[in-house]
Amino acid sequence: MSEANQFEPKIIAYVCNWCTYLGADLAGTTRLEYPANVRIIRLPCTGRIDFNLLVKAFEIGADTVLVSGCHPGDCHYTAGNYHARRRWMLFRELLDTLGFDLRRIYFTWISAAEGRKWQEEITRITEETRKLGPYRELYKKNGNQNPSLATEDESARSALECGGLTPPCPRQGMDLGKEGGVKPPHSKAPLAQEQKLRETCRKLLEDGTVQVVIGYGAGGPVFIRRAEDAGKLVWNTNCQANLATYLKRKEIKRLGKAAVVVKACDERGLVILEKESQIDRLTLRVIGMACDGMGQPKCDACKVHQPRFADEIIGEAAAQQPETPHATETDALMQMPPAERMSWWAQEFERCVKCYACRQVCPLCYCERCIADKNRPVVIDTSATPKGNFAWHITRAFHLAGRCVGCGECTRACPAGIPLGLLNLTLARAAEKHFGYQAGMDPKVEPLIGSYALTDKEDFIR
Amino acid sequence: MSRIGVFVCWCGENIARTVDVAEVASASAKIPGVRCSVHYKYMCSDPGQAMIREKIERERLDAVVVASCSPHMHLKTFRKTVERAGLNPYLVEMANIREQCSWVHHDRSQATAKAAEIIRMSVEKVRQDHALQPIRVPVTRRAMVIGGGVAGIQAALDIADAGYEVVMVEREPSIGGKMAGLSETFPTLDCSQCILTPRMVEVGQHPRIKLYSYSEVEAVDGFIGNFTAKIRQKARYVDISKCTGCGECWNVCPLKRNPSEFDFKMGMRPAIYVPFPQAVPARPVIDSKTCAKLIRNGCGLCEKKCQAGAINFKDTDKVVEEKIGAVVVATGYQLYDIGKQQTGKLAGYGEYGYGKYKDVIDSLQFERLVSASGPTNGAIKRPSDGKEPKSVVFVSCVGSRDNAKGLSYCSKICCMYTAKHTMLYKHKVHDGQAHVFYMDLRSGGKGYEEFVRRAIEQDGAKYYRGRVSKITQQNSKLIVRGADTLAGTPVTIEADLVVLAAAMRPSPGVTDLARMLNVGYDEHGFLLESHPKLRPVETNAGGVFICGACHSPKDIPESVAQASAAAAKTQILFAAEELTREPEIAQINEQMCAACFACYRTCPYHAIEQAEVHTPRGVFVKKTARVNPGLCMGCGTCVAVCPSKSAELEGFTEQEIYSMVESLA
Amino acid sequence: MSEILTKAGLRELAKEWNAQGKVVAGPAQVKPGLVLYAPLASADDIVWDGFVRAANSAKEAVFPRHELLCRYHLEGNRVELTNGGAEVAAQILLAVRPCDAAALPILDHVFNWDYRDEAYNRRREATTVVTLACASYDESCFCTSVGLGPQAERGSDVMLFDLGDEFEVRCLTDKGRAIFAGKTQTSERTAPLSKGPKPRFSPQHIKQFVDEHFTGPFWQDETLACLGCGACAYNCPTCHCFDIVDEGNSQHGERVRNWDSCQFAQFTLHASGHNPRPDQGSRQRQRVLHKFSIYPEKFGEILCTGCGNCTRNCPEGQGLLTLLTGIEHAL
Amino acid sequence: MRLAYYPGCALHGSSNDYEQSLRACLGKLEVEPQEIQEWICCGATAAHALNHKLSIALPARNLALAEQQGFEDLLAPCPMCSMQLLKAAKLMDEDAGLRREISSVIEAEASGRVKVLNLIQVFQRVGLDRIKPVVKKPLADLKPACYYGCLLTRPPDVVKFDDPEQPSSMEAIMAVLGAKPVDWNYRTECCGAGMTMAKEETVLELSQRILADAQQHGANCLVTACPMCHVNLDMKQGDIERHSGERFGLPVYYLTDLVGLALGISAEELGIDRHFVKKV
Repeated sequence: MSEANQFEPKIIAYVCNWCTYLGADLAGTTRLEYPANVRIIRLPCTGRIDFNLLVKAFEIGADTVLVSGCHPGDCHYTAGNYHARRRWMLFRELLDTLGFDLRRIYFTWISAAEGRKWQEEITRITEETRKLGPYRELYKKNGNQNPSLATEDESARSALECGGLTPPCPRQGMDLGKEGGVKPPHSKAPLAQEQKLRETCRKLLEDGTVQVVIGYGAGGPVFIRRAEDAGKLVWNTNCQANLATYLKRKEIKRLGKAAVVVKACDERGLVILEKESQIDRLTLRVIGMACDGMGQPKCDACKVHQPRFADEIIGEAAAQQPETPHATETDALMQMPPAERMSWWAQEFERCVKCYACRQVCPLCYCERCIADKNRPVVIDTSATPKGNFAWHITRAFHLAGRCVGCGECTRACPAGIPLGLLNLTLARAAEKHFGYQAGMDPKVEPLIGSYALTDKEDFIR
Repeated sequence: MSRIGVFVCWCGENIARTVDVAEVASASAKIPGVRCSVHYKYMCSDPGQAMIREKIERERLDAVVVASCSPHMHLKTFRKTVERAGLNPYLVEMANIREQCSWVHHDRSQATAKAAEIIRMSVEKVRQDHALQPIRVPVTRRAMVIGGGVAGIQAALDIADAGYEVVMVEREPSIGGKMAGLSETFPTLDCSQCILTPRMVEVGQHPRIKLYSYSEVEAVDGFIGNFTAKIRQKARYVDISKCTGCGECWNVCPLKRNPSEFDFKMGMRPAIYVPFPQAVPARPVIDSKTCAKLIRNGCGLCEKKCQAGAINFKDTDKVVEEKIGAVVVATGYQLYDIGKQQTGKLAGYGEYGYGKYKDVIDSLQFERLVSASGPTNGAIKRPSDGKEPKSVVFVSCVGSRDNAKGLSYCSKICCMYTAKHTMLYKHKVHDGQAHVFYMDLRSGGKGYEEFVRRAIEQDGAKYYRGRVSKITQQNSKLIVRGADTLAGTPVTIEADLVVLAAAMRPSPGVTDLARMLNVGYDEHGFLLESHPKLRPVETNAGGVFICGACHSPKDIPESVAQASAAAAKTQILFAAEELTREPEIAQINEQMCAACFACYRTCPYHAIEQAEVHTPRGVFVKKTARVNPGLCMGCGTCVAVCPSKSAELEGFTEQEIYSMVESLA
Repeated sequence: MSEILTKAGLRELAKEWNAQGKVVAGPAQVKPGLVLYAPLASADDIVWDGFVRAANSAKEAVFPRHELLCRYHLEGNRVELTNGGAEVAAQILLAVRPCDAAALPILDHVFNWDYRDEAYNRRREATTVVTLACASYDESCFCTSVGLGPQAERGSDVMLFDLGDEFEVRCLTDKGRAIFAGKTQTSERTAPLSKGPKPRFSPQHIKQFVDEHFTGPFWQDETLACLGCGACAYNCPTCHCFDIVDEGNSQHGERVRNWDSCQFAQFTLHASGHNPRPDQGSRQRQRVLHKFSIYPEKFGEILCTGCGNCTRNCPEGQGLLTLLTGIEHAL
Repeated sequence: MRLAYYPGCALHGSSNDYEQSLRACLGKLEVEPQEIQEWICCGATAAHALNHKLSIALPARNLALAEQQGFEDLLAPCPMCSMQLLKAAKLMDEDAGLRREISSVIEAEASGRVKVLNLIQVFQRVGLDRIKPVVKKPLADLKPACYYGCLLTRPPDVVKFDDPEQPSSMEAIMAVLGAKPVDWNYRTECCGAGMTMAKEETVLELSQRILADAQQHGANCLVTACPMCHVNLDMKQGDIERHSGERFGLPVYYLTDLVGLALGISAEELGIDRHFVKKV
């Protein structure tokens, strides 16, 4: 008897109330027997099934998760399953990048008439999960020197048991060429651009077009409120921060009508912010700076260098821009087998202390109350444990699905040097692959999440 | 909820056979917060329900879990039960240990263990449940019918006869729509106007129907039960309140030769005119584009002639507001534009010479030609020289079922009216010959197939299964070249008149109206029903119903039936002063909402509005999404797309769902 | 006269400690350009120089970011509590900076004044601090402004001074002597004195200013660039705010202690929705107030060792020093 | 105006009178058609029936050559050729993969930059308003029936030229020349060219219809822009008359002939004297 045979999988099924739940009922009324491993959670519609629920299911020890609803066209609420399908398409890509075992996540359409299909699917899923065995690899790093890791349930606080310090990832770990917190060397400032910038802002303040200019100073962001201070503005390769993020801050809003200095990548963020009604483009003054890159890793995923929608555009970006290396890194990551990939991320995330710098610097993280700070219910553990950290980074990344404009601030801000941008990049690439969608490139395009197409592909759904 | 009662049902042997109910009950008793946990043969039986009520009272239970069958089976039952014991009906959960446990497993120990877990999940959920009150929305019991064709007329009369007020809006100067212009109708060949005009008059005289003719809907705000419609009354230059419809004006009008819209340019009308004798309202309108007075301040004869002083050249458009509770859309159809090269996918049929050869006409023009009240008083005379055509070719599927140049769908009625045309023609021109080119004969319907057979067998219409490739003119003849695919030969017919059965398309501007009403429409512009089988006249916009050809090509009987259905739905909505709905719907935590409006974009029912929060003094605080309880259907898609979970779905709150999942840890 | 130990010797010694089951932690390169304090598989992994200081702080060794306090289990009306505190292995913090070492005695106050914190003290007692005096500093360093310096001994059990191929070893406590006993040779070589950065402000001025300027535009104006993340607090050797939460379901779970930061908007948010520190200005003020006024008043010590980690880790290049020099100028 | 000229087999063979006329006429309008070096078959004849890839590769090669030789516009006076070229261009525009494949086959890339023009479009390029003033001999007594044939306007989604069923662009040119084009039915009917070799009666019947309809609508000549049509209507007119027993005697001109005549070029220069049906 192999161990897999005694092992009783824990399977959690999120099903919609009108098709699959009734399908399961029908399996009952027609007495179709199937393994008793599945626990059914009834929701009104697949449209209601949030990705966090899948994560939570694994957190509480599910070996396999099933999501099932009405066949396309049959949704009781006409479109819920279409919305869900599109989200799943993207979410699977994220999980894949993180090294989740996709064989443990099932999506099916099961109608109220398909009691037989329900029986077959549950039997199949149970069998396949038995073969896979318990989901031990979840959030685990292998090759860990720490003895206290041996015991499964303790892994959560692994290194902490030996004194709170996180073990470093082994030297041979993937080298992302990140310059830690160290800023790239101060390049020769493009003076002409800087002069023009100062001039423009002085005018804006003088004629009272704006009350404050959000720009770059020698020691970081500055908020110029008097024309004579315009000289404090600088433009050089240290101007990495995405100042658009300040537009969301109450402290800044209080200062009155603002002008913001943006690079082309930051500007893409403004497009999203406007679509999501976070900024009023009529009152906001946008000063776009042509930019040839601020160095690695900030500009790894950069696609744009010349601002397009700004009120003022200063400078001309070089026509030829270097190819972005990020892609190759993701590819390298995707070369690894899933378990190894997860182990790699586990190692990275282990350094995460939940300082939320990634969230705070992101111009598109503007919720009044972040889901990570909610405690009824606790969707994301506040603890900086593998569980809590994975949950957070999955959520952060997916909330930016079809929104992230790749400004690279998250990676830049992380004190622990975690290449968070990779996750967003995965989703950005998925969006492009599946929907030819690029966030913030075209103001006319409908946001990716919240719209759907009948043609969205569903080869991963049975 | 800390005083929870668990009631495990045996369902006779159905559950008890495979699930050890006693063990499950005692296991459940150990769950924190569970005050009592009992099992009984039939929880749904009277004694079972009595037991639940009795426990609620004695143990002062504040929530109940019934572990028995599927909630789809008995949830309503047990909600009533606890309600009678004074507990809010939404504080009941059902643990489905029959359909999803005892009936599908045989291993007793496994089934028992699973049942226990299912109950624990339900306990955790009920612990988080909120007491909910049903939602009530006031209803303005007054309907607006858009479109005064046969469908609109039927709907309006049904609603009005049921005792509710109706506002009818018709774009043209008179109601009646396409049907008013038809000659006779298949399959009975009864005179179209004879059956329609009485209904039109009814509408015109009905005490509860307010008719806005020559008017268009400009905007519709609000939601189910509470719409406000802006209606533009186009300048008519005739004061209908004064006008007696005596007809002096259009008799004196010197500009008599303007192509008549009603006759599809087959006849002429003066600059001031009633579209047709039986028009409702039987009041004229002045065509501002042709009237000499309005163009260059000349003429003005009609004004001088009018005893009632009803002519008013200073007339302007007026916009009026109407409060209504439901909308019935019956905007009907128009014909595919055969002739000219059209924009987009539709290519037009230049090879048929429509618009080039006078004697190539479309089916509605032919209707006017054979109509007793038509420009020729029913005598079939061809447009070019007024001669009686001895040979007529009817071409069906012009624009229908043609992906290359036209529309993919079948217009459904052409086969029938073409057969009708051949008959009407034969009945009037006995020595004439009708030829029909068709793709397939679609004559499903009561007496339809027999009707077509009559056309072929009694009235000797010649049917060719094939398409027409080209129509040319030779002297005064039209040379129709086509194929007879059954005989496998090319066919050339020298015709005196060609009638093209053009495809049916939704009326112009219907998509704008649809957007106004938040009603969906397909690639062709036909309006979308909420469910193709079960909600055929409802739309996803609550309180908006559709009927007639604006939904898809259909014939008169179907349109009328659908109109009555829409009317019935409207009456159901109006049956109560308040609309009562299940409280398990979404709501937004407006304090937390970041106003990204992902939910607004996602909601399939447009139930979410972009709103603003103000202080009691009216100072703007912030933007927020807001759920309209009248429209929300409770799918919860908004919750899934809300990053901060400021959207919640009552009955399936985050707290409830996560508690269930975590109970499985 | 001094005690010395060759670098090779120290590496050997560290291996011994490992062999004895002691955990040896020290600065290790996590990835290019990023050095963090971390437990070391072998002393070879330690990085001695080429960086100013680790990006995190050594406090994690005694005050982990996440700590299990107890487990609970409910059944019916009975509640079972089991203590979570596992045995802690003896640990040696090797080559930490003086600004890390100095933080430990400062932290001792807060974890012992009214109630003796088991978890903290368990780790603290199991810890021996072997400090490596600083050979370099950068523009973020300001230890000298808070009364410390590159060679400050405060909080260290042993001080190491880099002499190139060998270390001068100064054992300051019995704990320290215990681990170096008999491992060092006597020598003539002693490390030269080094001054470190010149002072940037005076703590007295700061206290005076914050006490006098609780209100006023200063705080708002000077903290506009702050985005309210916890990067500064979480990498600060002295910040010690925490939050206690229960993780689990209604039947069983754990009570855990996690770091928290006064820079988070929710930190002081009341259930009512009212927030006494509604903006970043008041939160930054609180931070300075706590470090330079409240803590000194309560425990007689500044809650800052001038390590400059707050500046180095701030995404927007802010940090205490920016504010403090700002205050110095304001006066 | 400089543009690439793709004669195709016809204009170098049976219909070299067309080329003569074309060069003479266009020359007068300062249009210099430069023959593409090393042009090959357009793939119209056997290829498109037998081998789809080949039927794309052949025209693609010609397009590529034109591109290499630095042309932006390409005149293919034979509608068959221009349709083939346009079809290839269209298919490759729609399918990048196909473009890659074909490019590798023909060892040259047709990027789609070259624009293919038929004869009428060239005159439209020149501009009717610029032709009008230079008309020396208005063709006042001419009542031409403009014959487009089957390919000039078809398939519409490929050639995207004029109204596929009711074209009028040639009439517009005729009007400029002072002629009075007749309104007739068979503008775009098939002349039977496809059957020339296989079943000549068909050709004779179809062409007869065309001539007959032109005559009935009062035309005193036909004008065409297709070498094939010209062969059938002009060369075969005698046979047609014999076959149907009708008398037509309708001269059939190339579009360039009439433009040329109007511009004052002699019939000989235009090669009209080499036509079979002579002017009456």
